[in-house]
Amino acid sequence: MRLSDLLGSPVRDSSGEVVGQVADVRLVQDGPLLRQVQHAFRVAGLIVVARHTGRLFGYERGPAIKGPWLVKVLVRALHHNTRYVPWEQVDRIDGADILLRVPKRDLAHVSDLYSERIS
Amino acid sequence: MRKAWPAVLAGVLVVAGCSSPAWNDRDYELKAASSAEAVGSTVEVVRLAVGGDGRLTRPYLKVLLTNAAEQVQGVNDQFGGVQPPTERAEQLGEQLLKVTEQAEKVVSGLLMEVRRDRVKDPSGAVRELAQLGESLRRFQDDHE
Amino acid sequence: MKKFLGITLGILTAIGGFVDIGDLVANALVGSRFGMSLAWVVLLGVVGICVFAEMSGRIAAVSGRAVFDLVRERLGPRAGLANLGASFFILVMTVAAEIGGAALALELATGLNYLLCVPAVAFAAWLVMWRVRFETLERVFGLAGLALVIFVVALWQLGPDWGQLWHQASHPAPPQDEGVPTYLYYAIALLGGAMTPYEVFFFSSGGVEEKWTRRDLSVSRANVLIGFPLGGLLSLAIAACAATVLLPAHVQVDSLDQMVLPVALGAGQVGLGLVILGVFAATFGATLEVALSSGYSLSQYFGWQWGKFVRPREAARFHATILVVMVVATALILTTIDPIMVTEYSLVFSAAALPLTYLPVLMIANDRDYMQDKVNGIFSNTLGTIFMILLVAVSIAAIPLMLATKAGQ
Amino acid sequence: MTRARVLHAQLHLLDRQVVHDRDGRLVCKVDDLELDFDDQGRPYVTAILMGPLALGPRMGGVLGRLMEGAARLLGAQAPPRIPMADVSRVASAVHVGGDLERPALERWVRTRLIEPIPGARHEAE
Repeated sequence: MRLSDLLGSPVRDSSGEVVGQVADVRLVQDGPLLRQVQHAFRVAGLIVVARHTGRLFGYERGPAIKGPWLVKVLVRALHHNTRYVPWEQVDRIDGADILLRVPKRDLAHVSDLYSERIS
Repeated sequence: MRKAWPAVLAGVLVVAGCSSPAWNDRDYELKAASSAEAVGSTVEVVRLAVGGDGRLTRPYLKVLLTNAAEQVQGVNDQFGGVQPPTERAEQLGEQLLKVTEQAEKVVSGLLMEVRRDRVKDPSGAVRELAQLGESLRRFQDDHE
Repeated sequence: MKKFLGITLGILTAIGGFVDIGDLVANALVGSRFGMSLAWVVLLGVVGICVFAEMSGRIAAVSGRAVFDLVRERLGPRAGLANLGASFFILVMTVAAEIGGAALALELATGLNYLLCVPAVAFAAWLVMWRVRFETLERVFGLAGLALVIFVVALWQLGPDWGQLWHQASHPAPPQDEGVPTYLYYAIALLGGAMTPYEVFFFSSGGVEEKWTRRDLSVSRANVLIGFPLGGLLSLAIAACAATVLLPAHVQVDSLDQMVLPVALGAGQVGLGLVILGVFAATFGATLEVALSSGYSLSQYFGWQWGKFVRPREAARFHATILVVMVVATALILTTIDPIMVTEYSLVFSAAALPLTYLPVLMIANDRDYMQDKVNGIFSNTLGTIFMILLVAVSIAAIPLMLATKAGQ
Repeated sequence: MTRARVLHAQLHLLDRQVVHDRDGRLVCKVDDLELDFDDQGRPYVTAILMGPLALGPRMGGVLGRLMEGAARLLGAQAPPRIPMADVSRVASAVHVGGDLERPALERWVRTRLIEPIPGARHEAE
């Protein structure tokens, strides 16, 4: 499988309702050991946008990109209901679709990723 | 050597929408005015250059006059090729072509002189060009 | 002296942007039709290009990444390819025009038909890009282009009515016999010329070629703050010369020979010689800048090894790109299409593509992953945002205005 | 133990420049990433993929297919890959070690076009 197979795939919740599509994939370096020197980057979760168009340009990551103010506000307004789906909530990949094991209302907002870290 | 230039200029003017057939008197008149403007601009350049003759190098003057002669000729060919829609327009066209063809003759005459040696009578040429420029401008103002 | 030589990259870049063949004639044309009433656009352009060139130079110094790396990285492969396609097309057309311009300068000096000079000019330019070190190239042609300062001298000698020039400059509106759309069309052409994307392609890649690091941030800034205002000054001097000599005579400049006429009248044969040298150096330098930029942008999009800091065989695809571009451009100009027309159209098309280049620069200049502590401050961000809004407006208006005014007729 | 590093694949990896550690040579872009599943069924990144066979499908449309088709016509079967084990650092560029074969196009252009021109092997003067 390739990463591009995940990006842009439609995401449906447990009731089959469309949540959006995959905009980015969060990787954490705690996967299997590669050649006994370093851990692999494992897929930790999916960042799912409701809207079909546009990229996030990194503005979903709270502290790393702050400005310019207007661009940030525009991108965030365009993607205000962007969600984060931990891999544990993914049920299976069915063809091009990604099916979740939870209902839409249980999904976390992407901004929770960073507010969590600060606390 | 430079035969391609008028053709290129003509092509450019076609693109710019100058050579489409004239639909009515007013359209023809506007075409005449813009032709007068183009020739007038070139005539004035030549006047300035010939007036400053002593300060210019010969190769430069030659290039300038060559381009000017081709430009005026190009506009004349172009405008001469437009069919006047009425008799009144035809008269107007002839009136303009008389001046622009005179301009073409003067400029190519100056070019011949520079090719051979230098402009023989700069102040006379400047006077003549100034007159041509003046009448072209008046034509343009009257018909725009 | 060494410090002075360090800013030749900025000077060469600015020459390619403000006084390459299209702009030389466009500035004179604008001066002869509108006087100095469009001077504000040049000033605006200087500020705009300074803001974005400073960002791209800073990014290159801190991260080692040039502008087209950023375009692909932030816009992704599709929008990046759209930008690459548009930019590359414009670059090839511009290379053709610049080769033609350098040949026209030789024609003015010798009286030899310019088409005869085209192959020699193109071959010489290719040889320089193939063999000459980047620093040498940028110094020789950056400094030689400064001969265009003769326009400032000539303006002085022409003894213009300064009060009237100032009056025109301080009343930004079209003269009576010109319409507002035409005025705006030329405003966009001038702004597009001042902020052509290949300036930041070349400037940031040049920074990488010179192996800038964090320690060179002040060098980068000096390049920007001296080079571009100098380019703007030359461009204003050209317009002022035309406004002084040609505007009162109702001349509408449309060729190189007409454009240098005020200098010849103001500063005599020496002036004429210098201005022809300056035009040649500027257009030849612009040929190098634009042709190298075509290699930079294609290589950076696909991730190929690029640059003159390695042997040509180590960057084979980069050098092959330049070679092909030079061959195609030479063939194009030998078809006798008018080089000046070509750049005037491509200026407007490049105005339409401006935001696609400058938006990624603005975003990455704010990205701490790239810039660490050197991210944009409030000043750069405010100016950058204002220009972004302006550029979006310009890119929407550019092509409709071109069609409506029949390219400024 | 320090916290494991977190990256966003699209933002931090895809379309970044790949640079060789040893000599600073520019290798390619990260055109795509190859994934595999670990024993708990979770995907992880195994390699960087490069070249038209990796970029083409991402591009999609006529251009993407054209890109792929051209590469296959020239005899490519799978995109060249760089194992993630060779990746030493991810920053504004992705730094890799190990021995890399040069891409086919670069080799072809070099031997057929560039090397025959005098001066191809020398530093600029």
